[in-house]
Amino acid sequence: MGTSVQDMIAKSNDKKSKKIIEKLIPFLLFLIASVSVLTTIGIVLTLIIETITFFTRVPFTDFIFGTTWLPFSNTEARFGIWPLIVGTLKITGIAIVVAVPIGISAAIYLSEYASDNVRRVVKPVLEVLAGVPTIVYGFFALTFVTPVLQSFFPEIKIFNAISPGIVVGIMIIPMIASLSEDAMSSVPKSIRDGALAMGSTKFEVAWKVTVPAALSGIIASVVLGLSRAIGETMIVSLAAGSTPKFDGDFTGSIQTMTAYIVQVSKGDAGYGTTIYYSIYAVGFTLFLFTMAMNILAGYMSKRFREEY
Amino acid sequence: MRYIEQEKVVRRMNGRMIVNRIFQGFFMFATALALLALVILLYRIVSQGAGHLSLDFLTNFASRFPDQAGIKAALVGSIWLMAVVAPTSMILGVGSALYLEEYAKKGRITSFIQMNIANLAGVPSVVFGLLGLTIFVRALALGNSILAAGFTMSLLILPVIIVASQEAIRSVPGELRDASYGMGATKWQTIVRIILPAAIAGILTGSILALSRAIGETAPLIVVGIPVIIQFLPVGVMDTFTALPMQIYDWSSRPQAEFQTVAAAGIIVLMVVLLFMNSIAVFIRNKFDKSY
Amino acid sequence: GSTEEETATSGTADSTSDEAAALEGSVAGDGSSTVAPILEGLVEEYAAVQPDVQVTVGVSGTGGGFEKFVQGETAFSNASRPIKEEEAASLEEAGIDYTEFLLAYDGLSIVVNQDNEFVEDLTVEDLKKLWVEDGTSKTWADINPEWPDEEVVFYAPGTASGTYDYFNEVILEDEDIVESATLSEDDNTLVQGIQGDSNAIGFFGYAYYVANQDTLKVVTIDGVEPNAETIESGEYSPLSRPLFTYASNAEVADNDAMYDFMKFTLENSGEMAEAVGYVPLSEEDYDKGLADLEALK
Amino acid sequence: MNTATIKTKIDVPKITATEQQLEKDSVYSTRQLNLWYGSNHALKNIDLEIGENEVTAIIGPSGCGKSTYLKTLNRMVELVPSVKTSGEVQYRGRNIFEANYGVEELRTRVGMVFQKPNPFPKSIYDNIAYGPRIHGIKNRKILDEIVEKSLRGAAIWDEVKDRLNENAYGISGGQQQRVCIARTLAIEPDVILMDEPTSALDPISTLKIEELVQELKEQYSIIIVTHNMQQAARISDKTAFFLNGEVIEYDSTDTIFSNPADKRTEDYISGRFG
Amino acid sequence: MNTATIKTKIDVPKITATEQQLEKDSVYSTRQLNLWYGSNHALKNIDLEIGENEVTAIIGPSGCGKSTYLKTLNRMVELVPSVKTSGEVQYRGRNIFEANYGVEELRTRVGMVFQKPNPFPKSIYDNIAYGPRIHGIKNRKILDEIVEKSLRGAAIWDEVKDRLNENAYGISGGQQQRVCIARTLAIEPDVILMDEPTSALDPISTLKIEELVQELKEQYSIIIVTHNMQQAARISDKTAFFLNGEVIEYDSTDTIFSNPADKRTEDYISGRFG
Ligand SMILES: Nc1ncnc2c1ncn2[C@@H]1O[C@H](COP(=O)(O)OP(=O)(O)OP(=O)(O)O)[C@@H](O)[C@H]1O
Ligand SMILES: Nc1ncnc2c1ncn2[C@@H]1O[C@H](COP(=O)(O)OP(=O)(O)OP(=O)(O)O)[C@@H](O)[C@H]1O
Ligand SMILES: [Mg+2]
Ligand SMILES: [Mg+2]
Ligand SMILES: O=P([O-])([O-])[O-]
Repeated sequence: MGTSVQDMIAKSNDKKSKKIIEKLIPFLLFLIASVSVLTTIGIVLTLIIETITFFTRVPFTDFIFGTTWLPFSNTEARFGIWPLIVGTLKITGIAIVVAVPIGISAAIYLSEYASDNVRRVVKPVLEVLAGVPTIVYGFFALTFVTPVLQSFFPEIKIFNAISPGIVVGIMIIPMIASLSEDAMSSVPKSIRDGALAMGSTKFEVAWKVTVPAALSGIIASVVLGLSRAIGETMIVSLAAGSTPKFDGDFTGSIQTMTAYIVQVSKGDAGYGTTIYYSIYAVGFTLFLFTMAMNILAGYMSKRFREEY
Repeated sequence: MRYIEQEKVVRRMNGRMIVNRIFQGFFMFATALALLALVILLYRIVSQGAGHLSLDFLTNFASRFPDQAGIKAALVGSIWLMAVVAPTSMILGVGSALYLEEYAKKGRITSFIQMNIANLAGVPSVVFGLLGLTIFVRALALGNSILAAGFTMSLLILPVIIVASQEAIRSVPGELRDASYGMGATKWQTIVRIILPAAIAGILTGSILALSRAIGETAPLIVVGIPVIIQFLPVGVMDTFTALPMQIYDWSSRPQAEFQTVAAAGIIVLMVVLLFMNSIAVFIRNKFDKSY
Repeated sequence: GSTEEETATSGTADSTSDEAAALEGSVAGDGSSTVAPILEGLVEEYAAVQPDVQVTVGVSGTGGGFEKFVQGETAFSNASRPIKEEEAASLEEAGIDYTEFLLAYDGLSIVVNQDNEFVEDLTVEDLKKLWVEDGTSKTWADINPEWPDEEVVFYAPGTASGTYDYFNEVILEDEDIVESATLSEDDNTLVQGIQGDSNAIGFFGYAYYVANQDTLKVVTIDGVEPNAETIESGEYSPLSRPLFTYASNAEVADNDAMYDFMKFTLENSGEMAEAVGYVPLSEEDYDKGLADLEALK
Repeated sequence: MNTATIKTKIDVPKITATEQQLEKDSVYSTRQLNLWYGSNHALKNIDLEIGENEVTAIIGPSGCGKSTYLKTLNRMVELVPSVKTSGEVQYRGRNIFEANYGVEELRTRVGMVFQKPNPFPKSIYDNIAYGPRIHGIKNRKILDEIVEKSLRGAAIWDEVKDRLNENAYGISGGQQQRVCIARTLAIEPDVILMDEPTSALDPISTLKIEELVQELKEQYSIIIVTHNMQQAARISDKTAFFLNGEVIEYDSTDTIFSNPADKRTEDYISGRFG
Repeated sequence: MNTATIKTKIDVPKITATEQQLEKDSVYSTRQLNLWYGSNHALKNIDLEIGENEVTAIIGPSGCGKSTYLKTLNRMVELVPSVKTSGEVQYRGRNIFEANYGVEELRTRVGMVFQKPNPFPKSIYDNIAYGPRIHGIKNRKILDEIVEKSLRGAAIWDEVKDRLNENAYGISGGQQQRVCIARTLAIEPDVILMDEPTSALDPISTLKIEELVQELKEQYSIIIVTHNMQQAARISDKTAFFLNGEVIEYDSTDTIFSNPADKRTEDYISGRFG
């Protein structure tokens, strides 16, 4: 072979086109990456602009202090957001009561007790649970959980807060379990070994070492679970009813922020009416709630990462 | 003096072991409970809907007669939807991930984008529906077409795909990058020839899981205004359509008990589609399992 | 299957649907959920006749449907009440000429839970007492002291619906509906709600009652039970009413598919109305509609 | 230095009379110990007697089984699911593989210090108090005493006494390692196992730990794994040389380093491999 | 052995005439090179001349800047965003920090072999063909020739010639490392940088690589970082001793190992620290 590879390289290198590509690509990719930012801006602007229109028709103070949500009234429509918030909180509260103990227990079991084989089976199954579409959960709540509950507690109505609350809880179990498990299994093995080498039982290791070390990660998972529960739509649309109520009753029909948006979207109001704008105001409130949760969760898990 | 008395230690040991056992049992029970929920859910739906499953169910349009109701329009509609969502979300997702992992300087802008993505992932899907309604359906006048719904869904799952792709790209060992640069390769050559091939399994796995979320999402479709009474198949992306979860929602909210059965059958179809997509993901994950 | 009679019912048979060359095109409609069962059936049957015509029918309620009609998003709009003046004005403003077609009669049915053993009949006054918001919580005993002192649970169609408007007009008389009522555009939600709650009362189109008569109990109003005769004759008063669809003239003229589908609708809606539980019009009324349609072509 | 005070303060752990003493002065006796990780035969027919109040060093090239052997002595090795063993390890005359031998109990008698300092992500105080607490000691005053005694015992009291409530990750690696040693001392063990306790530390911290080991051996039996031959020579009384899972030579440290019997020991010590 | 054939088959890379040759026989000359990772001053006033067709070894304790220096020579160190440099590194008479100096070009002239074998997760063939391909060589026949020549040059042709299409991760670590060397040879570099190329390998593979280095130096200039002093003594012509980012001593390998000028060099070589 006569010519050297370096000579061939020197000849064949089309440096100009290479340079242009190298310059162009980062710019293109930057544009693509900005789509996610634009999406956020789009969401915020959409919500804000339509919400402002809403507030030109309904006083801001009525909205945030009002305890009556009566958008369809003939005489005097009232838009006090609290009944929808209360409905949302009822669902979220029940969901958390169901999901936190089970989710965290499952996380402890998986990270501290389960053998690799068990983990290898259980984790994908939990993933399946996490992948079940919420419409399916909604159907399950309406056609199974509610009738079962009614057979024990006849005072429970067909549309109520308990059944969808429980099912939303079931829905977020995998999320809490897997995020908590991540937090716990990222506690270095050496720390766990240190505790075991002092004669600790597995429970002592879990309870006195792993859980405290992973605590902020665990809290972050719960907060994210909260955020998911607040934003959950189909389960409540199907099974919780559509009666915005400002009270403490869990057995009867309620309405959440998400379910109201769906109700109106299904056709209760035409474009341009106050009711139409009200879904943006509700959507914006919902957005603020979940955003606060997400930021809190991000903060918690960051704290946790710094610890060791 | 000695503080730790061995006899006491031995005596307490039994109690500690029992506490350990009890809690182990409790944790196991809780885990089993979560799994049990899944089993009940699946059993319920299969036992309710299996009877309605037949070839006709797949090839019929929806009908006001429960026994003739089929899922054809919704199934085909969902496939159309995926045909829009998959390329859109993957180009955007992988592109963003490449930018963030390979090009962006670690600084305020990057961490802002990163934080933004994390927050976007937590925005409820119904809010994405409002975005789609305002921007795609109304402002861009796409109506309730496949394209409008597809773009909405793409944005919805974008954060998931970005994060999965970032993780896949990040898990490509730095040594491979170094080796490529060390041979005089440019950045883009390194990305195309080394990084993407090595990360592709992770990217695909993450993307398929994200797509299977998109296929089951209902709320954005409702808000965007997808109809259900549809007796035809779409032929282009600007056509109206209906999708599996919409059809299931419609059936499950009908009062006649027979339609509950139809809804359950629809759910089985949806779950089979999801199972199929997940098995592809698992297959890819196993097939491309890298040995570096 | 109701396609056989249509040649008989249609007076002007210059192009009957089943013999015509296969049409292509799309037609979009929206509107009343009361009318929806008729349209749903018609769309299903029509797809067998003209498989290449894409008909979509949304169910946004009468008012919601008109909103879209005004926006030009739909070619026809179903309604369970006559168009309101404001709506007509908006349409004029938007430059949309339209024609009203009568499709069938409905008897707005008041229903209670099947386990309810005491409510058999209510007067219009009773209805008013029950449904108008007066700041108190309502119990059955408020209506009749012999009835249990239990709180009544209300289910009603959403305010964008023609059913609500009609109920508002004849019963509420523009006063507020009870605050505790579950309002839903989705009549199925109402049916489910009433089925699941022994103290429930609600109302919706006669068809929804017929479809669920095994699991619901209908209440007579001033002694009259809603059925085909009482509704058509007007004896079931004041709750019987006509159902319409409003078609865009321009669409009928320019869009063959629209014309054909409308024709199919008028030819078959009587039979379909009966099948889904409404009361058909007389033949003359349908012929008049078809004549109106021809005039637009 | 405060080493003098330490010696007087820490009591020599007494072996309870019920414990049978098969071999005088021998804490551990290992007999025909074999260990497999799955199919990987990591320890082969190990026979070793570990003396009381001595420092026994284990040396050998990477992967020869040093850590594995050490972790067998407190049965930590069983945390790897695929592990199988045969043979006997007697601790104070009783075979630790016996069916009803409680590992937790064994591990409270046999402390362990790891290669990388691994304090719990808690305050220094809570790190030391961890052991006593799980053994049921709740009295704050007693705990305070134990913490001080243990930290003194690990020669780190003066450096941390004013920051007992700070997180243990806030101090240097060498200090962390001594906190880990103190944590072990707090449950007053009989034997202390150390797996390359200085390999992650700087020379000065290393020196401190080495001095500490010298002091501790007056009260504890210490087994230390090290890859640093100078260290083995400096601090141990006996040295075992491992190679490919076998004990090639086990003798007094002086003999091993000045006059090894086996050619391979000599090769390793003179740096010809490893 | 097939070493004879290799020598005749590989062409000596010609230095193009346009390149100015400031210092005879010196490939690299480093002048007052300083490098910071953020505020960490990792290289301090380095002055070194690297000779042509020689093996230059760089030794020193962990963290002293050996790898950093090596990665400066092909500007790989710039992949760390926080890096700042001052001073000059002349390669073949031209300062590589010059504004319009193309790094890609530099790196095609200066090959690099890393501590851990890092083949691409592709076939052996594609690994070797990677360099030529990214530089535009597509002709399959030429590629075949290059692959064979490079694998022969790295003394691994006979071991892999029947499995060129298998994944490079299917062969042993030592073989992988030689494939990586072959991959570098495929673009016929002028200089080869090696960063502890044998530290992840078993003794026999190490030996093979050491032999290979001896052969390669006939045609390439080699700079090798190693923590194994025996290795440096065995294979290098010159040795630089780094400590805390400074060059303490740079001399012929014989001198460094038999008669070092600096006390610290002597201490390090005799194993007193590091
Ligand atoms: N958890 C494990 N699973 C499987 N094999 C293991 C495990 N730990 C160690 N081994 C294997 O057992 C053998 C002995 O390992 P060990 O860690 O005891 O060596 P070592 O002498 O401590 O080495 P080093 O000096 O590197 O710490 C090695 O071949 C190692 O690969
Ligand atoms: N990517 C980096 N970012 C920041 N600091 C670094 C980076 N790489 C190395 N350093 C620092 O630069 C100094 C020199 O590191 P370098 O890797 O060159 O040492 P070395 O001599 O190669 O050590 P070793 O023998 O462990 O490989 C060290 O203090 C190290 O912590
Ligand atoms: Mg070890
Ligand atoms: Mg290095
Ligand atoms: O849906 P409506 O018929 O009540 O308008």
